[in-house]
Amino acid sequence: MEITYDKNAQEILSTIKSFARKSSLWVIAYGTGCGAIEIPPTMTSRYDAERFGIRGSATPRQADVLLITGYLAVKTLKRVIRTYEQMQDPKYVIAFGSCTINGGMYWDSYNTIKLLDKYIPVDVYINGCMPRPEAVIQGFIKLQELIMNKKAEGAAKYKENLEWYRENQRKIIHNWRMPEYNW
Amino acid sequence: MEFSPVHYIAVPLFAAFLIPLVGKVSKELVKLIPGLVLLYLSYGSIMLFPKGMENPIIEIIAGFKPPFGIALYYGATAAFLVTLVTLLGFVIWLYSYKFIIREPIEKYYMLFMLLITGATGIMLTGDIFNLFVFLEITAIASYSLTAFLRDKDSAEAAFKYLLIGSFSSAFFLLTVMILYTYTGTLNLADLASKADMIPANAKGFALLLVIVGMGIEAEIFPLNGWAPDAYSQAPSPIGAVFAGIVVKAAVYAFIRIIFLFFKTPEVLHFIVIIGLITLIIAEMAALRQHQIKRMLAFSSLGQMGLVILALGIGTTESTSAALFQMFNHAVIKAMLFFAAGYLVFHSGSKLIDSVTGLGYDKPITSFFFSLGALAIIGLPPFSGFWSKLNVLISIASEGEILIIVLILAASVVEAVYYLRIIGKLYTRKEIDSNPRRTPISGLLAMGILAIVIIVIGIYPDVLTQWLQPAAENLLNSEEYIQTGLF
Amino acid sequence: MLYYIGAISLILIGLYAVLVKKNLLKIVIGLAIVDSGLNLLFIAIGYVKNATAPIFSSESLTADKMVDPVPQSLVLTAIVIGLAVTAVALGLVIRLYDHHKTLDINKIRQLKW
Amino acid sequence: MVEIMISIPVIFVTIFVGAILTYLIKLIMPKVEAYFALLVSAATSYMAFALPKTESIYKFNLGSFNLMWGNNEYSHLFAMLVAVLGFFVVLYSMDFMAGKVNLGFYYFNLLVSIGSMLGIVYSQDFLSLFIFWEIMTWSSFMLVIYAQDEKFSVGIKYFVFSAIGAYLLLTALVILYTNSGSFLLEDNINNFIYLSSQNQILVIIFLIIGFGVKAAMMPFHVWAPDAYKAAPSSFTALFSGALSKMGIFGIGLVLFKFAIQNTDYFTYFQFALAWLGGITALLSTFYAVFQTDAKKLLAYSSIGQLGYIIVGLAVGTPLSIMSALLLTILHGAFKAMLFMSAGAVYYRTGLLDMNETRGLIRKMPLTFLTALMGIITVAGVPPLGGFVSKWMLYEALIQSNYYFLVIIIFVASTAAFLYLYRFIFSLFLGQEEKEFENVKEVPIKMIIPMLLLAGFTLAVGVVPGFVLEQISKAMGYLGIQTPNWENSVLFSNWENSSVNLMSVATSIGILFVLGAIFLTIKNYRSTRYVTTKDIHTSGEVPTENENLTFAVNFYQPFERSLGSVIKPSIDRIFNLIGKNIESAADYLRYIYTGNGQTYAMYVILFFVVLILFADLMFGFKF
Amino acid sequence: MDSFWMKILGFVITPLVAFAVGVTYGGIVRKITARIQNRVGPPIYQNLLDITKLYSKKTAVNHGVMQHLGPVFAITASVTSLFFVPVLRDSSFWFNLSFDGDLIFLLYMMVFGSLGMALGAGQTGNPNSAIGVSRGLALMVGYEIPFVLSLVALMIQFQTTSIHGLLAVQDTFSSWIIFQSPFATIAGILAFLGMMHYAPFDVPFAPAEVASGPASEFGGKYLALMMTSGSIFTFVKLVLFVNIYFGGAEDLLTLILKTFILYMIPVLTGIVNPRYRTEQAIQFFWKWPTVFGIIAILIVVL
Repeated sequence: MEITYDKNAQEILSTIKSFARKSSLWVIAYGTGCGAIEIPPTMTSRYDAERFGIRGSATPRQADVLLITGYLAVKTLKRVIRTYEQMQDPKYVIAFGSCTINGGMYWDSYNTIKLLDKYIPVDVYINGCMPRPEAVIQGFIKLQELIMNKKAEGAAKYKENLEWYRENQRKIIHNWRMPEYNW
Repeated sequence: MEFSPVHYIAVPLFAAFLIPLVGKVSKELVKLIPGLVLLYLSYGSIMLFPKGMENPIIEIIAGFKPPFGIALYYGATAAFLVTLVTLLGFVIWLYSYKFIIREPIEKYYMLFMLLITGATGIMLTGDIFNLFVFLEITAIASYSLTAFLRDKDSAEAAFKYLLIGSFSSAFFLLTVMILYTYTGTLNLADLASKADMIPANAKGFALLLVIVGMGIEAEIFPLNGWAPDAYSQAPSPIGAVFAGIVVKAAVYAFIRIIFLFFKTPEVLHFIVIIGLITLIIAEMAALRQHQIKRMLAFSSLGQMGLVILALGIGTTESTSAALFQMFNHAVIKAMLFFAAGYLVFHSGSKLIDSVTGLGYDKPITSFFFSLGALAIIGLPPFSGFWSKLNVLISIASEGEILIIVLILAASVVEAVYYLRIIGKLYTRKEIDSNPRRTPISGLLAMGILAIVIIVIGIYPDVLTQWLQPAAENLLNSEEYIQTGLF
Repeated sequence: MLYYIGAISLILIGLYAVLVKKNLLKIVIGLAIVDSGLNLLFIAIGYVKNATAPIFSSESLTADKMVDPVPQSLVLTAIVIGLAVTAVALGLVIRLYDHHKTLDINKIRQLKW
Repeated sequence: MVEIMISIPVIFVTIFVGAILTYLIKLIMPKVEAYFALLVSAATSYMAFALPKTESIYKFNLGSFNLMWGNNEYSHLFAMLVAVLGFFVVLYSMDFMAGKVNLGFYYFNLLVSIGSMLGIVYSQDFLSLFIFWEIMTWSSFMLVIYAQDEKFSVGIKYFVFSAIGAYLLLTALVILYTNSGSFLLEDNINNFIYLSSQNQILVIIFLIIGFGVKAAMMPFHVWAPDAYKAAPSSFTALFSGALSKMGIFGIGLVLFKFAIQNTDYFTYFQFALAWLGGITALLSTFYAVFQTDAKKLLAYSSIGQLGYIIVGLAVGTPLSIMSALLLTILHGAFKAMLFMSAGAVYYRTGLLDMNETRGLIRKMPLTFLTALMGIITVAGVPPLGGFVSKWMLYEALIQSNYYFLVIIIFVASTAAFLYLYRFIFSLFLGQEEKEFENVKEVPIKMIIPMLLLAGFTLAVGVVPGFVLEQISKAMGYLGIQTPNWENSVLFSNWENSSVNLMSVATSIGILFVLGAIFLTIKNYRSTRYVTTKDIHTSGEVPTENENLTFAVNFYQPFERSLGSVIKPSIDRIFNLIGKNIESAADYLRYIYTGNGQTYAMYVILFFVVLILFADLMFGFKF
Repeated sequence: MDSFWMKILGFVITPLVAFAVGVTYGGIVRKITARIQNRVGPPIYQNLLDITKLYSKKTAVNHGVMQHLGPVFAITASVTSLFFVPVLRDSSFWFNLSFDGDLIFLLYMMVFGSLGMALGAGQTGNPNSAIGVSRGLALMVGYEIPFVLSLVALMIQFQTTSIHGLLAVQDTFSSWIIFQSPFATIAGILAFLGMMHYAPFDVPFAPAEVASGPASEFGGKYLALMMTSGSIFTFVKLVLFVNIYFGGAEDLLTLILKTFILYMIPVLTGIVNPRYRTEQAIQFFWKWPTVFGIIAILIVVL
């Protein structure tokens, strides 16, 4: 049964939703690389990310944002995928540092990934090696903007192109043993 | 032929002498004769029982009137006990019929008959020296039967029994001497009437002699060292005989003599205490026994302690309760010995541990054992409960709460060791199924006893109505003297 | 009086044998001695000085000239019983010796506790 | 016609003869015996219900004692409990016990124990009460040893404690008998004041301990956990639900018919008993928290609940007694439910160890529902029945002078949440394991009694009036003024303190339904069931055999914070006593040295001692 | 008829107000925390945003029916408790169902939700949830002792078991219970610290240790419902304590003032404290708070 709303009402509703989503970003920080060290200053008094509604969360079930803080080893990627898939829609990914863009200083390492977007859909990249808290907050604000403009559709992208992502993931993770993705 | 109390003594005695002769002819006949004798006696008992309950029957032997002649005194107590002995004897014979398969059968039955003679004689006789003679007959038959199995242990047990039994007879003979010296008579009634003639210190000495002499047979502590050995090493039916017949006769004689001559509060008090000590020590000793029959023996000692205790209270209620307890103990302990006999037989070992799992292999025998165990602990609705209840009530009316508590503490101990066996019986264990079955005669014997236990347990009035006159008869020395002397 | 002393000492000797001696045979002998002592004691009780046996052998004998007949008859019975007991005891001793190859009572203690 | 036939002897004949017939039928036609047992118990239960409450008196003589059986309001209350639970347990047993060995033996003892419980409550004299008491003891003992899962020493422990209790009872009865010359309750009650004061106290103490042993009162509770565990679950339901209530029955009788007559000491009895009950409740709750065996946990819980009941009886205000009696009935229901659900789990998985079982909720939803309602009732959370009794108990306690007892009871009841959650969590929640993949819901014959009892607890929680009516009648028999009660409103004695259960239930019901509808509409279509392996494990994918359940040492922090308070020291004391008695017995055995000469020496020594002390003992000199 | 509809209105409005107050308090707490930590902090309505967001999230998975019903239990319990607490004194509108505001009933009613939550948490199969539940229940035994001691002291002192009774007492003596029975109040307030689960007593939810404990598998609407229920519950507890110890309130403003001040006690304690270990937390309650409670009772009794 599909409930049809008035278009305006729908509009307003979705704006409210977007606003709520944007102003309440619960982050599950995946402290993979050196970038994780930048999270505490971002959260604490000096930069105080909480004023934007950004808050840490303990489990992926409650989180909105997956923060990949730095290089990703292949071994870790599997956990990242798992964590991402356990998060509830709508969900966003912020990739952190150059390592997630092109491998950074690990570009020729045998066991790190070069481009995170091949494996999970990234909504916002924050570049820098490593990015300072200001940059992190900038990235979050960017994400908020995207959410408000309904452009942060990473999850939808993932859903659509799941096979492609899976293929990429499988290519690099050899002992693939993952449960199905729960929508 | 009119049945008279003499038959109780004469018939089995005659049978005892007949058996070896018949043995030359037919073994089967040997087996049958005691049964017929006991059947006859049981029949006679039942016929005579109501009469004896009403008025004591005095049977004079060889024409001399008491106090000169030898008389049989068939009073209410004797009637009660003799009937018990004959009926139980019959059941024991039934059990022995298939159980005693080892030669020499004729000797077994001869001695068994002698035992019956002795036991009934003890209960019936009105003459103190005859009492001694019957005691000795019983004793000698018992020694021999204890050694019947001819193995190492039974000989040892028999020797101990003999050793202590000789003391008993010596002490009792001394008593007889003292009593005779001062009164010049041997008839119990006459003796009792002339008891005043005995000087106090001699009387006291006689009392001590009686306590030791009869105490050995009545299995009071610490004179009962022989009993566990004898009970456990004799063939199982003989264990039942000891528990059901011999000791009953001894206790009867003991208490009869005490009540006739020495019924003072101090003595009764002493008897109560010695009974209590016997009870407690026997139950405690039974707790850690490893052999099933030895444990039963200790339990038997304990039960007799309870009986002696109750007799020592010396009221009508307590005496009737004691008689009730005697009855129950005779029946239940006989059943336990019967069942234990086959349990030992089936498991091939005397140890308690070896009965493990027999409850599933030999269900009926085990059931009877369990029934007996529950009954002797005093659980309703079995007969043991009523006698224990009566004993307790009689003690409580004397206000001795502490004794009640101690008796019941001993009962808890008793419960523990009996349940241990029941538990072993019904513990699952892979055992080689024994093709040998408990024969029908054995089951029949146990079944009869089980029915008695349950019937009396559910409707004790069957028995209790007879206890009152029996107890009064035992207590009332005046009446004994008067009727005994005409 | 002498009789009494004799009888009682016999009893005590027998008791000593029974209680102290370790040899089964000696114990049995002790029992027999106790028995004899008891019998003697009983006879002594019934004894009347200068009396004869309680048999009406001649007219002149009266009851007070005879010893008391009852103890004698009783003792007769007691002797028989004692004999029987001794016989059984000896039989048992033989069997015990067969089984244990010893007559030491301290070593024949299979049944205990 | 039927009305005429229903009398107490007929009931007894039905059930006891029925028990024997069941045994025989098993021998002749196996598999029919369960139906026959059901028939017998149904007939008995029906008759117990239909039995007239006052006029059915049956007098007779046995063993020269006057005996009487009769029904009254107080008996009727307990008879109902026994009848209902008995029937349910037989029904439950039909499937639970199917295929076990010795079924004839099982049903025989089950029916005998039901019959003897009815006998206890219908007895109007102490002798038949005691006889039925002992029959109940041995029949339950047989069932305790029936399963043979545990060592036999469990059975012995049970029996020994029962025997101690029973013998104390017997002592008291005998003292009473010598006082009044009769075993009839009525005579004894009337003549009690003629007993000397010392004997009165003795009798009351003995009776209370005697009955208290069956009610698992501290410090005589040590048999209960093991015995409850060893018995088959079907019987344990009856054991804990009804059999232990016989102790409560007796204690109620003793307190309000006998002890109350001893005006000097009655308050002391109350005080001692109430504290005993309170400590029982507290300690057994703590023990229950640290059990790993589901049935043992329930057993300790049972002990604790019986502690509450004892407190309620002992405090002795109308409200507290009413709460105690209500709890008696309710405990029968909910403990039966819990034991039955534990039994159901055991039936399907063969496990009772709470470290092993887990995640059965989806396999056995109805069992879970029963267990859930059971624990809510035990915990005393509204809207189920447990709350009613707890509320009354607390009101009564606060209004009485037992200030610190209230605290103890409160703490015990809070701590009860711990073990209750542990119970339901370990059995039904947590990871779903592969080994339980093929587990199914238990058969309908086991479900029906559980659900009916669960419905009963709900009914008591919403409209307790139908039970309270019966209870207030029973209290009338005990001679206690009935507190105010209405069909679904509870009143305390203090002004304007009341709880309207109906509105509570309505509120909870409406909100719950609303909430459920809201969540379901919002979520139902979008939500998908996932296995319990699909959980947040820091990104790790658990393998199939990976143990993700937190069950071992569930309350370790709590244990740590309690320190050494909860070591089961009473057990050890009793073990020590038992051991010492045994070794004393062992030493005593050495009196019988086996040397004939020693025995001869004893004879002579005894004689010498007699001579030496003759003066002392018999009063004469040589 | 009028009063009936008023009652219905009361039923609807009370939870809404409670929710609003609870949520706002939550926001204020975050703000205060931030200010104390020298941060700017989120806006006051941040919690509302959070809850809205959570409601707008998808809830893709559940682990079974108990997880589904757990939040329902929670919301039922908190709203029912609210109905049975007299929010404002002498006001029929805010009176709701609180026939007597029976304390014992409330004590048990408040457990209902925790039990449901615990069951839901249990079914998820997450070990962290189970650990959290275990800790929470153990902690509950901890703080229940001083709390009950305090309540019993009051009940005995004033011969009533209902909140109305206590309110009436405070009316007649025209002084709050905190002045009449200070020890009981201290014990109660100390227990309140544990009850609110702020640091140092936030052991059940410790995010860094057990991943927010019981709630660790709850996301989306489940979590939203739980947070709603939590906000209402906070309000219930505050009102309850204000009623018991601080004389209740006659109008909403007083109520909000009093509850806010009361709320600041655990909050401020929490901000400046680290977390206890579970057994330390339990033992804390069994030391001084219990002593105070016992003193309170002794004073009453003697």
